Amino acid sequence: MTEGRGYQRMKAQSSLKDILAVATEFERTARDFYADLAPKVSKQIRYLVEELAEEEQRHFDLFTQLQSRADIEEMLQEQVDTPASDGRFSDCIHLPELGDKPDDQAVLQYALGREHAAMEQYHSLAESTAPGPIHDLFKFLAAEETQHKAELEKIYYEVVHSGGV
Amino acid sequence: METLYARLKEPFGLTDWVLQKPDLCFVTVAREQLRPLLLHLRDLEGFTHLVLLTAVDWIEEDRFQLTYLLHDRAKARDIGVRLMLPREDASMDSIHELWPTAATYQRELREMFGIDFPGSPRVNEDFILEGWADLPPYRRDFDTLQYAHEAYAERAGRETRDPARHMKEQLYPDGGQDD
Amino acid sequence: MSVRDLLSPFTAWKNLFREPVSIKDPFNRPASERYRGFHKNDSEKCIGCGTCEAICQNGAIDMLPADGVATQPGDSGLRPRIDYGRCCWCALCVDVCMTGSLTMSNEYKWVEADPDKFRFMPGVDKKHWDDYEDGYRRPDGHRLNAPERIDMPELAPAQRIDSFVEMVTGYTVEQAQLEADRCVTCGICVATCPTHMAIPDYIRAIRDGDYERGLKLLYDSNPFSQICGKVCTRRCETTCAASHEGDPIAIRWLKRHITEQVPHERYREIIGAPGPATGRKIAIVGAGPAGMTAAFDLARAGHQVTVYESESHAGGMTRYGIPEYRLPSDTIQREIDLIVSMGVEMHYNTRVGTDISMQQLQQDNDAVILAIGLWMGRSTRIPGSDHANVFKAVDLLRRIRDGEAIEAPKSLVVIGGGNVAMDIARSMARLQKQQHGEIAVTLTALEDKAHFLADPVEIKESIEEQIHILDSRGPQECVIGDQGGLVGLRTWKVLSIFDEQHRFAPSYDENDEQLHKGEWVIEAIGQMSDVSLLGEELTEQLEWNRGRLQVDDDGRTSESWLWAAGDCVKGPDVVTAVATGHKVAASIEAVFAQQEAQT
Amino acid sequence: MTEYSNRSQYPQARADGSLDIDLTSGKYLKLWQGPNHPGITGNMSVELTVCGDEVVEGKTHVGYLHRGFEKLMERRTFIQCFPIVCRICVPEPDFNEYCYAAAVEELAGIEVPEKADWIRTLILEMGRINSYLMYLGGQAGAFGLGVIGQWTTYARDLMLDRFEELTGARIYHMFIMPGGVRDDLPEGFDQRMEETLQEIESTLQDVYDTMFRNAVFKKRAVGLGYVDPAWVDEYGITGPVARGAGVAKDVRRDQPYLVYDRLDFEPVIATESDTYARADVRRRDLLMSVDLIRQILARMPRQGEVMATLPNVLHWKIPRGETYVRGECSRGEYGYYLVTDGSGYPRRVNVRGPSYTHAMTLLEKLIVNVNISNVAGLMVSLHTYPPEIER
Repeated sequence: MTEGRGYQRMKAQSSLKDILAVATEFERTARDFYADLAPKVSKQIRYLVEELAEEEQRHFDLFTQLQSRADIEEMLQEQVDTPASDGRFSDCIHLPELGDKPDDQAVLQYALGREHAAMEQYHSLAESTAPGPIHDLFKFLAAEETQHKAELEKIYYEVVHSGGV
Repeated sequence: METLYARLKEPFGLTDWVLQKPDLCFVTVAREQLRPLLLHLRDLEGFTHLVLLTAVDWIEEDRFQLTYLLHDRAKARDIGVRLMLPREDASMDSIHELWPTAATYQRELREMFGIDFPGSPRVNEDFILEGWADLPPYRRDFDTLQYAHEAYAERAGRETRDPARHMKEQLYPDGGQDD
Repeated sequence: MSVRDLLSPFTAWKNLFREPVSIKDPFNRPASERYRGFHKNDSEKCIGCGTCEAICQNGAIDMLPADGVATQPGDSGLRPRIDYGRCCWCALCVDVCMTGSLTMSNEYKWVEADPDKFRFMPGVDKKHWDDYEDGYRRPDGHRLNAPERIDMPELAPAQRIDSFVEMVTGYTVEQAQLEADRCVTCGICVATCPTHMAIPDYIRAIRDGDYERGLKLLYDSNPFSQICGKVCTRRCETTCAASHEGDPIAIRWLKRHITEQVPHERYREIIGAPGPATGRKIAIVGAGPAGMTAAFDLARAGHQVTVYESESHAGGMTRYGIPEYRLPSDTIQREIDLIVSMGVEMHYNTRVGTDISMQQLQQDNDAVILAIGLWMGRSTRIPGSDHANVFKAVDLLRRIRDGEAIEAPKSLVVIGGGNVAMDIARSMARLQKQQHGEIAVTLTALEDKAHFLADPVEIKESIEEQIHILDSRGPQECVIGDQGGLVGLRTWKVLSIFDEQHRFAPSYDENDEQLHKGEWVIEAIGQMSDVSLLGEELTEQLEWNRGRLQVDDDGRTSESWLWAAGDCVKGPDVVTAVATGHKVAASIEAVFAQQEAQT
Repeated sequence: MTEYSNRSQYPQARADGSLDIDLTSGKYLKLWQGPNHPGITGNMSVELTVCGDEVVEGKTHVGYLHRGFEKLMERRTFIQCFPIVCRICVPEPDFNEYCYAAAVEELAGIEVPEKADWIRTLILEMGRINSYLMYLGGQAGAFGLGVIGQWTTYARDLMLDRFEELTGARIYHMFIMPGGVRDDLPEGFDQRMEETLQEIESTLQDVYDTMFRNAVFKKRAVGLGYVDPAWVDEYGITGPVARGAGVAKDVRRDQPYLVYDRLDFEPVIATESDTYARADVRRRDLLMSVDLIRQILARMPRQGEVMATLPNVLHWKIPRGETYVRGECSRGEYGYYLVTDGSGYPRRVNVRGPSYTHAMTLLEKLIVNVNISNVAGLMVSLHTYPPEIER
């Protein structure tokens, strides 16, 4: 993951707002990546890339809003209890190179890999911080990515695995 | 039973022998042989008890079947004697002199099937029905359901739906295909 | 006359000192445990099949919509209403009830001034006896209809395993009659059948021995009746009333029976000749069930229909995706010949997009139907899956059906738990048996056995044919040996595949790793359409819906001249393809009629 | 016959043997007995021609309860006929259920489980007891002994309780169906049945003391309605009427059906052949049924099915054929003549009830020269149920 250095950077941050700012930036980058990709893929599967872009946009918006909230600590307390499934979906951790004309499966694998990496990173960041608001924020971010990944896995199963005659 | 049939087959011209069970058989006899056969069975073979006399309407074959069921108590066996009559103006010889009770059966057959038994006591008197003007009701062409519709009023508020048709109306009203 | 006769009667006086025998409180005397009193109906369990109404010799039962009960597949939404002015409490309705929802309480007293109150819907109109424990219910083992279906005669595993001869041999007339007798004629299945076949009616035709009427009913809604009689996914049977307390009626086999009883040369006369020519022209891309159904309908309406098929034979996936032992080629050919005989022009070995363009079809015709199926197999894309000995099931099945001599490996692994996986596993097992005398096929699926996508019958038959089925295995790698040959498939144990919301969320146990030996790995997972024939321009013009061509309720795409049907729109499933074929034909007819009206 | 030797000189016989009855002569009167329910004989009427208080001629009229069952059955599937047949005979409906089921089973080739045969026999004997209890009350009542009817009704009610717990209904049981019976005996049935049987025996002793050893009853019943044994075949007489005339006719013994060949009993007979003798035959037959029920419960198998597997009853067709099935009911020979034609419906059903001969030709014969006050007693002594005449 090219963003790897970004996570290191994030670990060094100390304020909730700063961390959120870095996370928000990641989401923006991802959104732009998908937005750029969309017109390049066949129209048949463009929905997928567009949905991914929308999802990243949603995260971007969510994090942006959080940054501006005064009650962010209380807010986090409520959210971090969400249990995060950390199961691994093996098909998707092998990241393909996304060529110029990726198909739906390749896009999904790429996105799943990205979400998985993000999820794991937030998890380990959470584990390496002491209990407190920062720890909670990482757990919150991990939960968000996990949920997103779960949605993608469902799509992946439908597209790739189901449908035997 | 088989020996009885073997003995009587020729003299009485019996046909369509069916051994329904070890103690019950059916035979068909021609009209002119009926009385001699019944007398023979009653007086010489021990079939002294007239169990019943009734009719079956084989409307598709355009004939009535009369069934005279006789019982031989000593040998604990029964014989059903069938007699086929043309349906049109059906009429048969009475046997009330052989068994007085036959008069009641014949009176009922006259009323319910329209089969006449000239000479049978009170054969034309109303038996079960009173003032009946319709077809004899036990004939197959008398439609009881239609009669009930005409004679009795339906209770108001009754209606029903066919499941398949109802599902079509609800789920695919335009007869549309797939899901 | 003795003195005793004068005195003896006076013994009656002893009763003066006897406790009265009458019941002191007759209004609260409970009836016996199995008393047949007012009905109860478990409305949740009831499916509104109306068998109670059918058996009621008093005509006391009406089937009517009930508040709070929705019509849905498998439930007519109707509930029995009983007129106690007619009911004789014989309980035949309880005895015959297909779900066991209808019972009786032991309540026998109920006083009302309004006689209409004695007509109500048990279980829907609440009554105080609804929660009574006692009352008549069908005793154990007391059945008025046979719960078990008549077994379909088929070749034993040992007889069939080394050949592609059709394994199912078909019902005899006696067997079919017995099975047809099990049908209660409720018709709940009709709504579930994608093409809404007149199921109870054609089963009645079997009972009546009127096979020609049966055949007419079949072809009124399904020109693939012979094929569906053998390989239909029979969703109808999942909603069969008989399935609630026994086996569903073998609807598919009964359909097959009808098609087998009518001499083939009689078919066309029974089905009827096409109508007069209209001069309209329609091109259909793909000669599978959807395309040929549309062709059948449109040709019979008098239109000039041309079908373009890239393969050498028609039938689509029914021919190239289903093994011969399930669906013999001559069955398919008869079906196709019948459709072609309605005046359909066939162009085989013609690939649209290469041999003729979509634009050309648009120009030459009044309408074009795309019925291109799902011919491309998906790959897991795990490491090693690009090895030369990793195959896609659909490709292999097609090669086998095409008569290509395939050299079967001594051992192989199949990935997938659907019907295609079973088909390829069983086909390869037959080839192995023929060529090596031994079978070594391992089938791995992500799903556990309870969630296999394949038909349970297919799974049972696969096991009979020595297919080694492993459930809950997640493929990790196609392992390549030192010599560059394929060694097998490495999998992890799947701990769970769905989360509590039944969403796909697999979790693995990485410690439970297995290597399944195989010289080949065959991937039989999802399939997709090859839409490249549309060309970039048309692809861009068309609207899409989650990877599939977007069509409206009538199967029409966003381009007014183009319709799409079959697996590429909705599926994969033969009978659904037939249904969508009918739908687009009807839509095209409607458009033509509209155009006529305007001119 | 001394009682009636003093009979009126009217009407005089004509040369051809017919009676010369001139209603305008003032010597004769037409009198209708019925069609109100004249006790236990049901809804029938007897058109009496009387001279003084003596009947010179009687004609039976039926049809007040005609529902056309035989015809109705032709419109009903074989299973749908099952619930309606019981209605042909209210006090003893089970013979209809049994005869119909047995006829259908015979023509359809259905083997009934053995245990079902035992339960069927049990039910038929229970029904016989009920029918006799009703009869005894009616017979006594016809001669003014009203209290007997109260006692027998009580005893019958106890048996109805047993019917209710076994069959789920008190009067129309709808329990014997083609294929077997609906259900097994309930828990503890034997014990409760034994208590009921003892109560019935006790009641019967009271009935014996107050009815059969009663000068009034004897005075009126002895010699009334004498049936010559020679008439038995001529008039199709069966059951207690025949047995009262010394003819040991009992289908249970003559042509054993169900499990009667595995029970120990001898037909009950009397030789006096009058109303008293017939009443006594029935009383003793009732006690025999009590004994038979004890035998059945002691000997019947307790394991096994009670119902055969039926074809799907909604589409049940029976090949063309005909048969007759009979049983010995409390009044005599009960039988079903069933004709099938290969369809899902009976072609013809003919119900042969004993009353058909007893209440028509026989009653019309016996009623002549009887005192009007004894007409009801005579009718009851033939134990007739009109619904099985008109069906």
